[in-house]
Amino acid sequence: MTHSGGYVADPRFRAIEWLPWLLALLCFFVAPSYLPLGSYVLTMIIFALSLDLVVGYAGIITLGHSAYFGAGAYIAGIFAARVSTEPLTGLAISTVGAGLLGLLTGVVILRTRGLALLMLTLAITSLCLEFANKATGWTGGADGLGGFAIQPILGLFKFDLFGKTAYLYCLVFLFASWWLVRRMVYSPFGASLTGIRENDVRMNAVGAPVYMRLVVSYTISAALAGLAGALLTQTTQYVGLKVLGFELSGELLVMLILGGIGRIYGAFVGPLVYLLAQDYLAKQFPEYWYFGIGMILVLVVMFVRGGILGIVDAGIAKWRGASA
Amino acid sequence: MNIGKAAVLAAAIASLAIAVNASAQTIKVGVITTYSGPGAAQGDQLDKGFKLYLKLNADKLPAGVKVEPVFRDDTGANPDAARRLAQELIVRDKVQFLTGVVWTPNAAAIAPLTAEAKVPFVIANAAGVTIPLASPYVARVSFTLWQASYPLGQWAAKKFKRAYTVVSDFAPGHEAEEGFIKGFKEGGGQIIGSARVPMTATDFIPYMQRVKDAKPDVLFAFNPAGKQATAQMKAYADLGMQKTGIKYVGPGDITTDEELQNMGDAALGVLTVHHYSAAATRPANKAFVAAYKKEYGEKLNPGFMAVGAWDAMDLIFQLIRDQKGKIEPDKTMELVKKYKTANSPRGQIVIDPETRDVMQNEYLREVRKVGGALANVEIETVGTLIKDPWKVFNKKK
Amino acid sequence: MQDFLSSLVSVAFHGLAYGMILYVISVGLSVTMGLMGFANLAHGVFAMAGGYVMLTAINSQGAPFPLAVAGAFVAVALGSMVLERLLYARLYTAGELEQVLFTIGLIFMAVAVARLIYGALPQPVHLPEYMKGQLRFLGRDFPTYRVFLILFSIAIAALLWFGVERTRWGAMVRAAVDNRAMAQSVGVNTTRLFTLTFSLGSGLAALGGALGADIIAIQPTYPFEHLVYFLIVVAVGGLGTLRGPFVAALLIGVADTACKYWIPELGAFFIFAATIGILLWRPGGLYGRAAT
Amino acid sequence: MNAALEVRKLCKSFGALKVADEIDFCLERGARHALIGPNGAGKTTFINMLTGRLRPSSGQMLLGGEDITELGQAARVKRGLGRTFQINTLFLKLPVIDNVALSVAEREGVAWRMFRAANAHRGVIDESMDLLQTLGLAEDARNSVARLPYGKQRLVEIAVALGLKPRVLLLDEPAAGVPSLESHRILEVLAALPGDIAILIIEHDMDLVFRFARRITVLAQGAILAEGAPAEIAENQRVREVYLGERHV
Repeated sequence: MTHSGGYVADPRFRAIEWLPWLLALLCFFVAPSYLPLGSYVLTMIIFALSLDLVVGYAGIITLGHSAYFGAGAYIAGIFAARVSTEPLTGLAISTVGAGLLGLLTGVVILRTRGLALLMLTLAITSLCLEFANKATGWTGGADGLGGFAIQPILGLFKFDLFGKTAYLYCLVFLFASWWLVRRMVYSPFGASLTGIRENDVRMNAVGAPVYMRLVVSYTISAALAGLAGALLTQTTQYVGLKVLGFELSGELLVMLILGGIGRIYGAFVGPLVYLLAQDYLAKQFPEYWYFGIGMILVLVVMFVRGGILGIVDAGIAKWRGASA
Repeated sequence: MNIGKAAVLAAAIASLAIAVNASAQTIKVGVITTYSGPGAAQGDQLDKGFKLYLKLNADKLPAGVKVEPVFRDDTGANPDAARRLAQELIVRDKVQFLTGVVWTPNAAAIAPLTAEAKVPFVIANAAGVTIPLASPYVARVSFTLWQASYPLGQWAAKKFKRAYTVVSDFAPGHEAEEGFIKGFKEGGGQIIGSARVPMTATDFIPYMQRVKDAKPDVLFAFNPAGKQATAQMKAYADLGMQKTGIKYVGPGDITTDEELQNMGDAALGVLTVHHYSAAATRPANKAFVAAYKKEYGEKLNPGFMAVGAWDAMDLIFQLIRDQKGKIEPDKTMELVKKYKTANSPRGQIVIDPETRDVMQNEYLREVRKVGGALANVEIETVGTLIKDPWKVFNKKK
Repeated sequence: MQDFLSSLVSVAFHGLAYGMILYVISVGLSVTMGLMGFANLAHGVFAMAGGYVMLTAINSQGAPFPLAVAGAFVAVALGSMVLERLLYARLYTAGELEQVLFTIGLIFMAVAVARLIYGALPQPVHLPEYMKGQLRFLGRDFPTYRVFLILFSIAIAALLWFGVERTRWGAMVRAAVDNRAMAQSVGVNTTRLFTLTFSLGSGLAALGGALGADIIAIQPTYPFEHLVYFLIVVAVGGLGTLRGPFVAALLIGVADTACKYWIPELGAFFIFAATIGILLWRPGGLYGRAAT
Repeated sequence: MNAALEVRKLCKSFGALKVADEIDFCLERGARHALIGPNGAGKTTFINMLTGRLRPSSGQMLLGGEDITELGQAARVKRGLGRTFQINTLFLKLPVIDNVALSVAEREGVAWRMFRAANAHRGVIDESMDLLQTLGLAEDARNSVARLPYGKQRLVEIAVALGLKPRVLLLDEPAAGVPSLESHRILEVLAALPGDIAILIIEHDMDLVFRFARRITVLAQGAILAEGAPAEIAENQRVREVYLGERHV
């Protein structure tokens, strides 16, 4: 159940992998008043999936993935404000744009490793933030960019106040992203990323173009992050500077580790648990919810390495061991 | 066992029924403010203002009607989160009013939503000039930066020749700068330099050194109330700019009543124009300040944000009373345009029926020592029931 | 020309003051990251704690300024020693990701606790009279407090240099940074060394936070807001050296100040661009051992 | 032209330290060639230059007659140059078969494929399995490398290199760290390697060297001290002085 890919891993779908989709649809009918939060969770899951690809599989530790999320979000916003409010075109352009930014920056920074790489990613997203802050003519600066109304999808489905359309819109694109990521994880390409994470010296020695492969995976991941960002813009019809802050990258990394990295579904469980906990705690204790979240993080690190799915796996293994 | 279960179930159903019954007369008010992140200090002011009003005025509603506030944390200038919270408040909590909001971008992101959902939105702080134009369901009881800066510019031009402006780099900062410059230039003054400081800045010394070296007669400053205002004031003092004869002026945000004591004697003599001072001697204000101190401690002064929250809640209560607890959005907005009170802690305020923005008096104040503590002492009323000048100028065009 | 020269002097002066504060806060982080390989993002928590301890001592206990500063150092150093033994020590062998997650968790908790105790407002700083006002030399006024800051920080840097280069403890630290297994095999008690070094690093951060409270306001979100700058100092300077963060902090302090003075519209652009440039040029930092 | 790998006047210095001093060297096709020398003689540096991990200060390297001096690591591997490491450099957490399959996939040029499942690449998997079979690792195929004893891990190291179907194979101390009881197993494997691969082995275990190699080159202080058949080397007085004398009593 770890979905680590590779040549002996069976890529066929297990029954349980349909569960998230069933739950997501169930949510749509059972908890209609939670759909705005739901759309946000779905968006963050896409973002977390993109991060899992680079952090969990390729082993690139980054605190700057918000650069691409933010790029997608702002491209979608600027496109809607200046060119057209047609959603699918905007989404496509944002995804490609963020991917290009990923390619450009990846080419520059992926030659480094460790702390230097971490700081470079951080500096890049901070630089993007400064840029968006200063280019007020295009981005609205600290005031954010809004005042556009996204057209109905395909001219048919209007974005409604209750967030039904937005929710399904996000769900469809999450499904597509998940399908893509899952395929990649189980492919030879995915296996080679795992190889690079485990031992890049060896990958070089078997003739793998390690750097190029990292750049490609980084680009794909950036494009996915851009997609998530664009979805956020279109469903909230507003973009603010926070989408580019490194705090968002940090938060996302926290969500991903909380769920479990390098296992696809960690990117599902992490954001869901984190955002629900935040939603609940922020309402019960608006001033102090940070404490609860912090506590959860510390406990997870202290007692359950491998995140929530790590616990689940350990539990299952124990249970099987006991019954066998 | 079974009987026990049944009893529990029955009790549960009964309590549910009571809850449903009670909610029939409960009007939910969604309050969006900032409890965490760098802007928590500002959000705290709003929170205290709302809670104080609710506590003291619960009996001023029609019989059987209750107001239930639903507080939400937008974590700072975070428009997409704010918008989502507003959306949730509307669809999940079914609030009939929205209020609060410290930050202009957040209010700007929420406003279009209120037009779609027809939920009246009373802005308690966010001051960006254009927000009320974004939706017919927005009203504002706080202020705009033009309201203070433009008259300040006119007034300053009578005393000083050369001015330098240093403002925070976001919409309210730009508006304050434009308002002051327009007023100052119309009065014949000259602007010798302007700087915009990022909102994340903590150290103002480099910017202020530059001002000092340029030797203006007067320095116009604006920061979002809070630590930046203090930091800039400190830089002014550390560099000894008082001695070199550079006068420090700005809208009231730079010497807010809650922050003032942190600024120290550096603030003495600073001139500001604003609609509210905790030191004002109107009876309504004296009562308000006394209640505030009783609730939150003797050391704590209410600032203009607490007053904004207080007045926002007062407007909402008035609207509830006028409709006897049955809220209809369109009628509500008609009633909003008729709102006026003389009992605000800041004196009389009126909602401008044209723009749904507040009209209020602006006072020139000087920071002086009153009974050992610093205070914004009102020395002159520079304008009575001023409309937002920006909207006046931009209508003429 | 006269004007330009004098503005050059003030930029250098203010940049120096800001840089020195950054140095005192960050040097501990550089050493712990170099020595223990621990990605301690929560370093700013100790700086904030130092600030709070000092301000509480002054504002509510009426302690004299020097005593309050010393108290901040001691209290935080002791506190961090407990934290290191109870929590950090258990994660030395964990992966970087776990360390990041753990320290972010610590930041969250510290932010909430600070807010609970002190509220959201930045704490007022009341300096003693003799620290206020301006000193006049070279025909210009300089704020007294900043003059003191610079001198004091330089003294600390010198003391640290002496400690690391000339004492037994320093020799052990250098040995352990170079090769931990080797140091252990020649009888260095690395556990105790780590604890002491960690608490010294945290104590220094507290000192920086306390002394710098007038420049970098003490409020609950402090550990988040300034983390990037601490990390930049460490990464640009290079891990596990004393000279690296010193030069990096000065560079950042002066460059940042110059940027604000002459081209304020650039904002923080320059700092980040410079960081990217330096790290691409020398991934190990200015004085880090060459990365392979 | 019968050389699989040829090196001309190869030099490398780190500062003032010369670790390779005008090395001229030739590896015949199908050679069984050993490179020996005392610690610090520059053997591993030499290998690292051959594989492209280190750039030489000057000199020239030819692989099958083609100049590879300016080529990167990956390009040399593509042209048939494989290596093993002195210290295991494997994917410890991955199954044994994935270690080999990753290398086979690179050679087959399928490693860029993103959509077809790795599991569906039967050719890659079968070939990896065959390799493991030959090396007697078949039953460990699905275990992670970390769980194997060190001796077997050394074999995996060789299997990974063989997955590249190299024309030239550089073995950096294949028996290093292996208990002497198990080193015969390594020798068996080496002896059974296809005859058309040119093999250069660096080894300290003289027993293994003399049983395996048909030709020996002795390196000392970055320069070639002697070269010849095992018997000649064993007789060479200078070699005995600087090297064999100390060890091979």
